[in-house]
Amino acid sequence: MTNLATNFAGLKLKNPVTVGSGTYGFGSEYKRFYNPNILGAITSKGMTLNEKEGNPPGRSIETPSGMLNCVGLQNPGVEFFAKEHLPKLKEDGCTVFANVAGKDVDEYVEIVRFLDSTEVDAIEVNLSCPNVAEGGIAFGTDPKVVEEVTRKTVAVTSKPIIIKLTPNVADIVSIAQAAQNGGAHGISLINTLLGMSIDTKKRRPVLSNTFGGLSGPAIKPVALRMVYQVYPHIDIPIIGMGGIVNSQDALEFIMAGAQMVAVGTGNFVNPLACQEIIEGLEMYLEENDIEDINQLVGIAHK
Amino acid sequence: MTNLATNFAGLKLKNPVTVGSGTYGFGSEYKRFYNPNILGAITSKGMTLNEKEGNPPGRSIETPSGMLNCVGLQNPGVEFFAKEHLPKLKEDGCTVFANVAGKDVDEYVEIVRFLDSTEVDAIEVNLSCPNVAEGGIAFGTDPKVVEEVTRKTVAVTSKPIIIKLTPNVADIVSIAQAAQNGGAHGISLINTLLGMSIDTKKRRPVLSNTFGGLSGPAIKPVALRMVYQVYPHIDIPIIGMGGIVNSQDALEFIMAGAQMVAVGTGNFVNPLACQEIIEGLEMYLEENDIEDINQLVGIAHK
Amino acid sequence: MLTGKIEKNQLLADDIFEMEIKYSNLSAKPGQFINVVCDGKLLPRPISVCQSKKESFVLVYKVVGEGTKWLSKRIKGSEIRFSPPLGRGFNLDIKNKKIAILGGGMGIAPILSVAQALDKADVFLGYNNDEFLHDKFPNKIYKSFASKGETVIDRFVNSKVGKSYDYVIACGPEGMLKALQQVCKEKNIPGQISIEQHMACGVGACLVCNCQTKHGYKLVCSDGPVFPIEEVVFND
Amino acid sequence: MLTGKIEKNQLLADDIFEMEIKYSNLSAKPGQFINVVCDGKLLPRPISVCQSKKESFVLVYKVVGEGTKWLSKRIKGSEIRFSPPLGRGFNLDIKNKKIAILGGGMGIAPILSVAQALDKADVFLGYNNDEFLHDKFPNKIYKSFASKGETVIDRFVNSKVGKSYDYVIACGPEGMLKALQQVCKEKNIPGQISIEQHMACGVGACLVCNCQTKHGYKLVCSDGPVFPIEEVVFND
Ligand SMILES: Cc1cc2nc3c(=O)[nH]c(=O)nc-3n(C[C@H](O)[C@H](O)[C@H](O)COP(=O)(O)OP(=O)(O)OC[C@H]3O[C@@H](n4cnc5c(N)ncnc54)[C@H](O)[C@@H]3O)c2cc1C
Ligand SMILES: Cc1cc2nc3c(=O)[nH]c(=O)nc-3n(C[C@H](O)[C@H](O)[C@H](O)COP(=O)(O)OP(=O)(O)OC[C@H]3O[C@@H](n4cnc5c(N)ncnc54)[C@H](O)[C@@H]3O)c2cc1C
Ligand SMILES: Cc1cc2nc3c(=O)[nH]c(=O)nc-3n(C[C@H](O)[C@H](O)[C@H](O)COP(=O)(O)O)c2cc1C
Ligand SMILES: Cc1cc2nc3c(=O)[nH]c(=O)nc-3n(C[C@H](O)[C@H](O)[C@H](O)COP(=O)(O)O)c2cc1C
Ligand code: FES
Ligand code: FES
Repeated sequence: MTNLATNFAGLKLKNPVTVGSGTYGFGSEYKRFYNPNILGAITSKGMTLNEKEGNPPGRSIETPSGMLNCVGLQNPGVEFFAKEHLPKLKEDGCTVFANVAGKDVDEYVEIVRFLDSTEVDAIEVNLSCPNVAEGGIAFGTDPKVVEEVTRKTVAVTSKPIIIKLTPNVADIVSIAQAAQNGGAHGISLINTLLGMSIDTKKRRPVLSNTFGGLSGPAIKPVALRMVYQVYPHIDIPIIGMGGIVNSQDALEFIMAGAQMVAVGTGNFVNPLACQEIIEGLEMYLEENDIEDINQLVGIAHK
Repeated sequence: MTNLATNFAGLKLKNPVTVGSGTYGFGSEYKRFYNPNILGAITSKGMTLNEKEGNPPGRSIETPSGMLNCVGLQNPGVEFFAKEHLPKLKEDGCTVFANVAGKDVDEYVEIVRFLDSTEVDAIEVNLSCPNVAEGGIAFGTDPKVVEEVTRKTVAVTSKPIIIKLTPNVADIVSIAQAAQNGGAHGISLINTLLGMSIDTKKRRPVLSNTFGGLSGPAIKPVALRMVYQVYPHIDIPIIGMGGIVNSQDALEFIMAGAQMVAVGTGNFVNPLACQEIIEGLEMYLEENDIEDINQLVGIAHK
Repeated sequence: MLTGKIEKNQLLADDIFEMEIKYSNLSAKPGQFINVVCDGKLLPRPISVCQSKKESFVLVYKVVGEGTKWLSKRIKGSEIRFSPPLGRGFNLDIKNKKIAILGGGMGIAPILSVAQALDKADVFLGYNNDEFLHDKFPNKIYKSFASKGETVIDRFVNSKVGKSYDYVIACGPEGMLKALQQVCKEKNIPGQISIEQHMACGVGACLVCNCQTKHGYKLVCSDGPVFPIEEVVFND
Repeated sequence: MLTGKIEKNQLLADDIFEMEIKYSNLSAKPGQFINVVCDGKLLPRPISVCQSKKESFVLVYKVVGEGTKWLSKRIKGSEIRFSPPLGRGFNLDIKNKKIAILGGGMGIAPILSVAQALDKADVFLGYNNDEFLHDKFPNKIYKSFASKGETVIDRFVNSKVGKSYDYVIACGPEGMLKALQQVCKEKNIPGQISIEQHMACGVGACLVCNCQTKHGYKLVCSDGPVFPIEEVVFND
């Protein structure tokens, strides 16, 4: 018998596979393909304190082996989530990571404080969304701010805090260390790279917000590099993501040092991606006579 | 009659198309496909003061819509270039941009001083190569250092200095401005993104240098975004590059604000890429009744 | 993803192909679409189910980019992968109405099955040049050709009969739907239109396919692609 | 890039295909390769020209990844794009030598044309399991099968005749070439081997395809792919 079960920041999960925030809604949309409770955890779409409308149409475009999006944090607000979505997810037996974003430190603290009284299993704090002028980019690029947000959010909850970082920085290691210093229980790497596309017929940017987040296989080499760079420098576990579409991709991230992996754009490429990745990891363990997937974490460093 | 001719940093060029340093050797390799003098300019491979061996085998791997390389600045040294390659290029009627890299500020200055006495038309100073521990990444991520290197190299030559920046930074605008403040005559955007790949069979990094530079269509959205971001904030012209494989791609960069475009990985995808891009731009102008390509530079901002 | 075998993939008109895929009981409702996997492209392509039969279904698509070009090169017998039917189709529970069904260009594909279900309705087909699918409609048909200077909206408005319709169903390019919306607003005619937007997940999870409506943003993939004609807010 | 039409694309053995491409006067020298464009993949794939005829040429390739898989699905009549012949082939100006030509696995493809030019040479073919191309060699042939526990090097070394060769030409997996190099070093036999490395430009411009030699790094695409056997330094 092989073991896919993993321990992430004190949580016992049936496997190390979750989804990228914002790519899986609140879970119900993928029910027609498989039961989301097969996942190690479900990560919710990014939520703010109050409902947010997001950006006007023109929110996405395909790029070579990737896509750009500027959804702009459209969400129903964290209270609505707690009332409408969370109970259903828990009923289905899902482990739930709530992804949150704030326009300032206070909003982060307030959302996390609110979620502390709910049934979510962990809180993923998005310091990286590049779409919203008030929040996003600024938070995740300054180690001091990262440490501050981490410290203040950790202080108001007994739930694990996972800090999700932006890759749009020169030195990801120092940012990850700042999160650890602030008391984070885990790190998510990476959010989208900031990109854009131009419509040469209209001679205008394609996206309504001009810029958008680049995701998908195109960014996998960058994401993997960041996980590999950060792994030896922190003691808290990493959720690796960026371009994972199959179990080989997931293995690369695990070998680079990811304790868990998240599938984002991969769900759009293949709605069964998560299920097939879980099966693929199981098969890999069996074929290679490895008892426990945790033996592979960071093995590429050895 | 349409006009592809352009003025770049005081140089009159027959068209705005050059090649990405390191992807075109010293020009002779592509002679079997077309005469390199059709290009607006040829950009040489990156050169150091003395010959450099580069990294051991395992220098590249394909990635989704991109490739990683860790050539590690293998080159015969700038003197050899001036003696062996440059005369041939000039004989063929090529405009030549010499791309250079140093391990410290002094080496940059020394190379540029040396090249000042040669027939090169401009010098592209690479502050971005991520492969070599001593040089590369550090230079291009700190505005102060960028300004210093620029100022010191500009001081020792009467030739235009083009500063080539790394995209592996949080704020590309401030770096570009630093180059302009230092007296640069142009900016090249972008060099490769730092990435990696893992061989899941060997459970080891694929590249001999662990990390490598990601290039090709995968990075186009990031490159385009940086050109678009920088354009309104500087007065010196930009060479845009990153994933250009056809004339549509080139047009996107021009519309974002690039005065010239460079084709790097595109040459590997299609050895005739540069030629086809020049023809494609010409056709675009004709079909759209545009007299001068320079009318399109930055038009997406309007 | 589901897998079917291509039974037919033939040129209907300029760059427009008809593909029949063998697959039992897809059971797509008129107006629903499927997400078709195109090799070499990351995201699947949304294509309306033009005809849903017991043992097969039909797509009609135009080659506009690399994904649809790839589709057009598939030969009989090769496999093709696609999602189950997605989106909300047309609401056909329209009683006692004099209905006009309008299709412009590729918008003719999604309305064929609607027209077959509502065979009393009149159908207005707007072609660019070459006609296609017209022989499949059991309805009374009015054709127009942009190449001859007449749009389907011109035809609809100019037709004497036009005056007596009290319900429209339409699919076509944005300009056509916008013009139709204007006409319907003036004449106070209700109806349903099917619209397009770039998609990723196709199931309402990623929120990239929003459109502006009178009641805020809605998702084309899961709230639509069919919306009440009066609800959609088009760009100027 | 050049364009040719596929005349034949058939399975030879397990996952190994032979593709004949109609194209006049490619004129590849034995040991040269072409860069083949594979749709959906960024970089072209280097494949040795197995046979270069007047009106066509032949590639023999193994499906190992997505590029070669795509190749294997091309049907007769479809077009294929490729570079002119690249690299330095074998130097066949070897007089008065008793030559052994060794091919292991896919390494059998590049040596066929060498063996045809040097038909006095003996040929050692190392298969995994199924044999292929063996019937095209005009030479005396010694076969070995890894599935039966004998490598081509075993066969070469164990063959009584082996002792009398004074020149080798070889292509095959790194392990085989390394073993052969050891044997040749001991017996002081010179020769040429063809090696592989991941490539990008294929013409010596990008410097990604280096290999370690006694005289420093060389480029497999333009200095090779054929090198003197004593020159290449293999990894431990
Ligand atoms: C609900 C719905 C139903 C459709 N039904 C049909 C149909 O029956 N027949 C038909 O010919 N076309 C239909 N389309 C349009 C079809 O999806 C696009 O033509 C197709 O995606 C183009 O893909 P491509 O790779 O050839 O083009 P590219 O332009 O290369 O595609 C690039 C990206 O843009 C997206 N895209 C491009 N055009 C459109 C578009 N108009 N709508 C949505 N996404 C687009 C693609 O899906 C892809 O992600 C429908 C679109 C939607 C949203
Ligand atoms: C000079 C030369 C001659 C060759 N001749 C033949 C031949 O006659 N028949 C044959 O079957 N194979 C030959 N190969 C190997 C062939 O190039 C690879 O099998 C092929 O590129 C694999 O592509 P893929 O997309 O199927 O695999 P993938 O593994 O998906 O390819 C990924 C990337 O790695 C590169 N790559 C993978 N394996 C190799 C390899 N062994 N050598 C170089 N690049 C590789 C690919 O080109 C591509 O860029 C030769 C290689 C070289 C360098
Ligand atoms: C449509 C879309 C919406 C996203 N929304 C969020 C979000 O709300 N919060 C967040 O932290 N990340 C968000 N992301 C980023 C993903 O969770 C993930 O970090 C990123 O896409 C890289 O992974 P991938 O390549 O597997 O998609 C979004 C990504 C996409 C494509
Ligand atoms: C194989 C290879 C070698 C390169 N060598 C250099 C170099 O020596 N100096 C430099 O400034 N950039 C170098 N680059 C970066 C390219 O010039 C270019 O900035 C980058 O690849 C992005 O463009 P592309 O996507 O068109 O390749 C190299 C790129 C590649 C792929
Ligand atoms: S395409 Fe994802 S929500 Fe519509
Ligand atoms: S592949 Fe570019 S130098 Fe060999």
